[in-house]
Amino acid sequence: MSFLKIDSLTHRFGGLTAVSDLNYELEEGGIYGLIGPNGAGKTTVFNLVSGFYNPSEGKIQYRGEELNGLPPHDIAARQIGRTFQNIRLWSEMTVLDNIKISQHYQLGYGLPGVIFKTKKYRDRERKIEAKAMELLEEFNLTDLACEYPKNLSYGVQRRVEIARALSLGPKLLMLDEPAAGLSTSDVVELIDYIRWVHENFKITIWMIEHQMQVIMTLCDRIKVIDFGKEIADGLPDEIRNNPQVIKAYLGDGEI
Amino acid sequence: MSTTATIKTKKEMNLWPLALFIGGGIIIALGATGSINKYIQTVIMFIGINVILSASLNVVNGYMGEFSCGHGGFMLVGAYVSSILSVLLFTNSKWLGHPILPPSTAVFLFPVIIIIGGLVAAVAGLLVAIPSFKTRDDYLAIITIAANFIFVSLVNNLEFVGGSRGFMGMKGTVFAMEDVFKAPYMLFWTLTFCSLAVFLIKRLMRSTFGKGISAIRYDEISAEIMSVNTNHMKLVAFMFSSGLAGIAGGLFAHVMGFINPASFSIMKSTEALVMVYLGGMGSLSGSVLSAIIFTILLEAMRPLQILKWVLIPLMLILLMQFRPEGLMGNKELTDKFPRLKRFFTRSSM
Amino acid sequence: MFTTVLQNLFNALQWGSFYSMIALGYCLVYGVLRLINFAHGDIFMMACYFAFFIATFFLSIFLGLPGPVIFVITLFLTIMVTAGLGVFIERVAYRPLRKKGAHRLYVVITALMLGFILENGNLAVLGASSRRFPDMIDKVIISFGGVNLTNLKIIVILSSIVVFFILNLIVNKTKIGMAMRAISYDKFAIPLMGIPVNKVITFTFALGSGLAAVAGILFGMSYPVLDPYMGMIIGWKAFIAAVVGGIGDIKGAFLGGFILGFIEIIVVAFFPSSYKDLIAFVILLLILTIKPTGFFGVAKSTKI
Amino acid sequence: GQSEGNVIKIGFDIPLTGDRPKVGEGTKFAAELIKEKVNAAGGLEVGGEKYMLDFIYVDNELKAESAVQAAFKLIEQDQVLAIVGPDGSTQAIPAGQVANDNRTPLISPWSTNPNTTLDRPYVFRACFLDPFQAPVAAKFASEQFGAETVSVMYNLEDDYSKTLAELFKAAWEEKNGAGSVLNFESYGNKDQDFSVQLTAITAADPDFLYLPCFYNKVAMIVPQAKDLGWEKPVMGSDSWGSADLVKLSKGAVKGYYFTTHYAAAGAVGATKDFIDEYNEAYGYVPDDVGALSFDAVNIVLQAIQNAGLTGDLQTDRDAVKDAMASLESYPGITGTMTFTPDGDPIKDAVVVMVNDDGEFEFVATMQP
Amino acid sequence: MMLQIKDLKVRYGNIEALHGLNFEIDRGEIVTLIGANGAGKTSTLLSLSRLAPPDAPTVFEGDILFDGESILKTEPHKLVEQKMMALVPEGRHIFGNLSVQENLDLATYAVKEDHQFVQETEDLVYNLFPRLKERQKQRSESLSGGEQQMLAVGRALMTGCKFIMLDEPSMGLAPVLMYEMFRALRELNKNGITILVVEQNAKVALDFATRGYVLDTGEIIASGSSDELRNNKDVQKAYLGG
Ligand SMILES: Nc1ncnc2c1ncn2[C@@H]1O[C@H](COP(=O)(O)OP(=O)(O)OP(=O)(O)O)[C@@H](O)[C@H]1O
Ligand SMILES: Nc1ncnc2c1ncn2[C@@H]1O[C@H](COP(=O)(O)OP(=O)(O)OP(=O)(O)O)[C@@H](O)[C@H]1O
Ligand SMILES: [Mg+2]
Ligand SMILES: [Mg+2]
Repeated sequence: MSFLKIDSLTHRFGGLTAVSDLNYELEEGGIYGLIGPNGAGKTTVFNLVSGFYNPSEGKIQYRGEELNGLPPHDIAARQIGRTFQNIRLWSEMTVLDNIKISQHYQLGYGLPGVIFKTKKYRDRERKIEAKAMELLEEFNLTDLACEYPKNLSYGVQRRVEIARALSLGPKLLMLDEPAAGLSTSDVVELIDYIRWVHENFKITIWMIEHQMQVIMTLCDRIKVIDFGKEIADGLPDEIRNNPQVIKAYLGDGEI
Repeated sequence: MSTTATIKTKKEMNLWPLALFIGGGIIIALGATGSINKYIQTVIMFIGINVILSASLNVVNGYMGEFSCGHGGFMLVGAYVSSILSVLLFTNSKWLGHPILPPSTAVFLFPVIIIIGGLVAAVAGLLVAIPSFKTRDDYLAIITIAANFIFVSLVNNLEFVGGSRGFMGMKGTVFAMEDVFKAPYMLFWTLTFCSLAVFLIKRLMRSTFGKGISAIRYDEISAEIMSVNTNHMKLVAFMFSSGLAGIAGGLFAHVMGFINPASFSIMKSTEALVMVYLGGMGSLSGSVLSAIIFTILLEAMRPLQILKWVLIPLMLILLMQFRPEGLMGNKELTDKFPRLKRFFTRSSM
Repeated sequence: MFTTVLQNLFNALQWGSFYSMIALGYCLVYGVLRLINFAHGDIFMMACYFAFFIATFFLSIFLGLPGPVIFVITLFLTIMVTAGLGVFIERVAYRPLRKKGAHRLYVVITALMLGFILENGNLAVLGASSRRFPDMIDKVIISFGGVNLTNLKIIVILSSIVVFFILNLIVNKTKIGMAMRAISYDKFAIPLMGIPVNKVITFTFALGSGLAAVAGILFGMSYPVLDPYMGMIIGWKAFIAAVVGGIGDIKGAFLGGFILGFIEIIVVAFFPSSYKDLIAFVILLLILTIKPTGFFGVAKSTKI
Repeated sequence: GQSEGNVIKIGFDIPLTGDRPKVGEGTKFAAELIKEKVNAAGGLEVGGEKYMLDFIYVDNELKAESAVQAAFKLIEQDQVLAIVGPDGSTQAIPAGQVANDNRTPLISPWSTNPNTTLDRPYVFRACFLDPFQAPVAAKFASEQFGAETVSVMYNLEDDYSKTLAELFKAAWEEKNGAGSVLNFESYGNKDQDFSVQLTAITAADPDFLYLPCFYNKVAMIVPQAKDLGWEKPVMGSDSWGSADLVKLSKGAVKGYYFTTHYAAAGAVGATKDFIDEYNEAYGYVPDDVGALSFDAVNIVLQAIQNAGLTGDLQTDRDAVKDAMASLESYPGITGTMTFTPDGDPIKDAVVVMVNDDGEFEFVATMQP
Repeated sequence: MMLQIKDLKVRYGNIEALHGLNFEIDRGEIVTLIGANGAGKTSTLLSLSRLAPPDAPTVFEGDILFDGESILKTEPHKLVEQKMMALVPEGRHIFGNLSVQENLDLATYAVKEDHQFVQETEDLVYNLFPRLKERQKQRSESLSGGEQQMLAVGRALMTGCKFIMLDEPSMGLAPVLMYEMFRALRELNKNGITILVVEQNAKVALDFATRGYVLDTGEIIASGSSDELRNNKDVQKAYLGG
């Protein structure tokens, strides 16, 4: 049984079909790339998996369990973390809080717990705190723990967003254009980070990216879609030299 | 640094409630010895009530960032429920006949009926909480306004609680308590509930659980996708907030000894709104501060008569021009005066 | 029975017209600044008073002039003065806050406060006794088959419709209208398109207040007893109407006004009138629960 | 610059702002008239000594909670001897509670709700109660118009209007049998359009319309009714009694009747003097609130004179209260009054008609 | 010289973001501004476009000359009205509640020319980005990231300005589109439009531009023709990732 299995997934916005009849299989532990021209439907696929949209047709199975119709927070609770194409941090809450909050599904206490400061409440809070600090340590963000994201530079915000997604303890991590808006040097850094995350946390990574440098160096397998349909699927080299992909997506590099 | 961060969170002692407890104790003592007269006492009680109002509304309008304009409605629910209970249980009245319990028991049961009022108000909160799942922003604001209008005109049509004529007899309960042992009960309870409310809100908003509420304010979508059950959090926020409003209502009713729907109209809600934004969205100490200032201002400027209602808004407008985030922004007093924090932390160790 | 229904139909149309005209004013300002201009109801009230003074003045000095002429003069002048008031308020109260990048709700609260100032300032200046609005147009009661109409009722209904079409034209067909809508979404990029933001906003407030003026005069003529608080509740309700229609959308505000008017009047007609608010607001609450963005409002489709 | 010894402080808990500032104004103006006069004469004579009057006006914004705070302020801060007001029952009921709890005499000029004075020895009023006024109206109407059916329209959010409407309904149905009240319509405090209610009423076509409403509402309702083709008579209550009524309604109320406390037009003696002085000073004929306040204040002063002053505030408050309770047929300008144990005056009601000059013309004095 | 920046210092609140920039641009040039995150590229463009705080930093020293005239006192919309300069801002800032077509129309707000000019530019834009043509009537907030970027560029063209500044135009664009767009910009440049482009992707930027400035923490640390910069060791190390 495969880790994530998508069967003939279709999604329409009114008249427009953003994703049509897409099939996808991810095996546990890999790094997968999803590329395609603008408006191909990549982000939509992510949104469908993370439950932000409900698919018009098709089935999404994650570790043998069907995700269709589950609210996003339930899907997240099944340990799927993601970042966003345009950063969506809680811009006026401290970095530390940003990291803590995404452990919400593990709280296990409710309002009464808070009001009466039950033992469980205190334990959980301590654990959450510890885990958050640990993550910050690993992403060397500790000095920024009490900063507001809105005051951080773009590159750092990207890093915080990834850390936030990780504090959810995901088995599957979806990255939507993590390198967008990063300067070349930062991109190099990012590549190392992602590789490190992959090894350190032993998780499956699935990313959308327009910077071939990132995709080609990291991904074990790449799928290319256009108009929501698959046009190619294969190893980086196959993709790099696939004429159809070059025509539809990669271009000739001429300026 | 990691330690400082942890310390930071440990430092979040409940400074405000502490201050209130101390202050409250003194005030009650003064009240009991009659060294502050009844007029000052009522002013203080109204301050207490307003603090509960603004602090609780701040949970929804400040921390969660919704725009609820119907707080008066929930106050009404609490007020009527606890009033009916107290008249029914402890006093002799035309409406509800002989007391069901020996009036002396009021001494212990009074807080209970207040809390029951709060609970019912919390349930009433569902009226806006449930629509809030799908309805947002100003559309939600309208729902809250509508709720306010609904509660008011509902009571206007309830003959057995006197409709627009109002409902009275709660003083009887207060007397019943004083018969047992002479003390400024209302002063005591308003201050107690007031500090309790502030204390609980502080706790809630410090917990990771409660921070889910703030997450909704800054980005609801990513909150949901980061595993925060936003609907549940909204439910909690709205019910918690309206519950506290209900408690404020119950206290108000017993301080006044007479309530009528008009006292809880949209105007009441407006006052609460003003206090919240004057204090600063998402600042607890802001809410407390502004409630105190606002109440005293209203009272102090009474002699100006009509001009008062021109000057106070004018002052508020000017204040917002100079502090476009309210008195405190979304900071707490302790963030502004670290020394204060150290003092409090020490004193609360 | 039938006549009663017909009579009530006209009652509803008239009452709805006022809601609509005020709601349109709300909607304009909201559509541009996402600002709930709670002062609008009181600007409407001020318009009534302006009209009152202007009309009484002209009636007293030009005894000869026929009513309709005076009506037109008053209309014109009142629109000017009220528009001025609206723009003034925007300048001194709202713009500074915008410049400081204050949260929109702080502007809303400022608007609320301004409302109080207008109401009580008026009371402080003009004193406690209410004013009687002068009759400029002699009332003609037209009755057919038991249904009684006044010429005023008809004027009111027609004006609201005309006003709506003009507004609709401005907002949807002209470039400044387009600019208005754009500002509401993203102020940052407006100057980059060569658009003077403040001019557009000023224009909006002038337009909105002018509308309030039209409503104000007609209201004064239909319900001639003026008091400083007359604008408050009708203002709130008009805003509610605008929202139910789908706030920010001209069509929505216009129909929303009539919807609310009809709801209220139907309720009073068929239930004990004391249930008016209760039932009316329950209905509104249901509408908004079922249609979270009102009748014409489009959900801001968040793209992530 | 008066030293404690020779000043009498009286507090006023009245609405100077809020929806009906006119009411508070009436009370204040009437009180001022008295104060001027007495102080001009060197003060009030009590037990051989002259006392200057010091009136303290506190605004209650027409809000219950505000009225309570005002009462506390007057009693605790300002240490007044007695309180006049509040005018409306909504404020008078809770404020009365405060006064009674703190053993300070309070007299409301205009609160017609029984609860204001019920079981409150320290609370009085200068006006008759609704249960008295309503049947009078019913009686008069059937005699004057020979009416058998009626429609009633009242302000739901105003307990005064509501109580009166219900009592009238009861009285009328007792007279003319169930179903003789064709419509029982209501409206809200802030309503401006009444066309639906009036449409229903005109459709039912009763013999007359009973409007126990505040005069500024009457001024809106009556013309709207006429627009809808209403031609039958209309009858009102004491809340019509304002100089503004005719002005605001553009004379639409001419020829209509209402029950009230006194008739301004053709008044004689003390009443006339008061009206003239008031008109002189403030430029309009006093509303009945003015007249009642005038009586209220005078009653307090009379009581003080009867009781005498010891200088100890509480003793004096108690004494004044007893003195008020024991007033025998006090000759007020709104009729002679004696107080029941509850603190309610026993007095006649007057029915007046709005004549063609827009004056309130005496028609009859009545008991139910 | 068309544009001269003299010793420009700007700050947000009291955080100084630019510490005295000096550079100039002549008519018909393609100039690029490269630098790491937070170097101050956006700040530079924002100060040039004269937007008011809090949207943009405040210039507290130095001067900006357009054709020798200081534009420090000129309001931003005037700059566009007088066809001086248009900016494609970072993060697109398209009007999501308007349709694609309306977005383009709005950009001609201050254009006084006849219909023909507008029509031509519009065709040009649609030829450049056929994707937009397909979405003409769509509410623009529902466009994909890349589509929005195209719209933003198209909008700037519609203003008819002869000098266009682009802040990271390639951000979020698919490679093929990115190349297309730069080719298109080339074309425009041939038709006499001056271009100042800020880029993260230094490689592409330098391939595209004739001249470049390298910005680092608010100061220009290197400048010269694209080739010079390309062969500059530090630049290679820091910005070309190799
Ligand atoms: N909420 C929506 N409503 C209507 N259409 C939408 C919506 N979201 C996306 N679309 C359309 O669906 C298509 C796919 O959008 P999507 O964001 O998935 O593209 P993408 O592959 O992420 O492109 P990019 O690489 O530029 O981000 C686009 O053409 C877009 O216009
Ligand atoms: N609104 C703001 N308030 C305060 N500081 C700001 C603001 N915007 C930018 N800064 C600071 O100014 C400096 C320059 O920012 P700027 O955005 O110009 O850099 P940049 O080169 O555009 O970076 P990027 O490539 O990530 O867009 C940064 O240190 C940033 O932190
Ligand atoms: Mg995308
Ligand atoms: Mg930038």
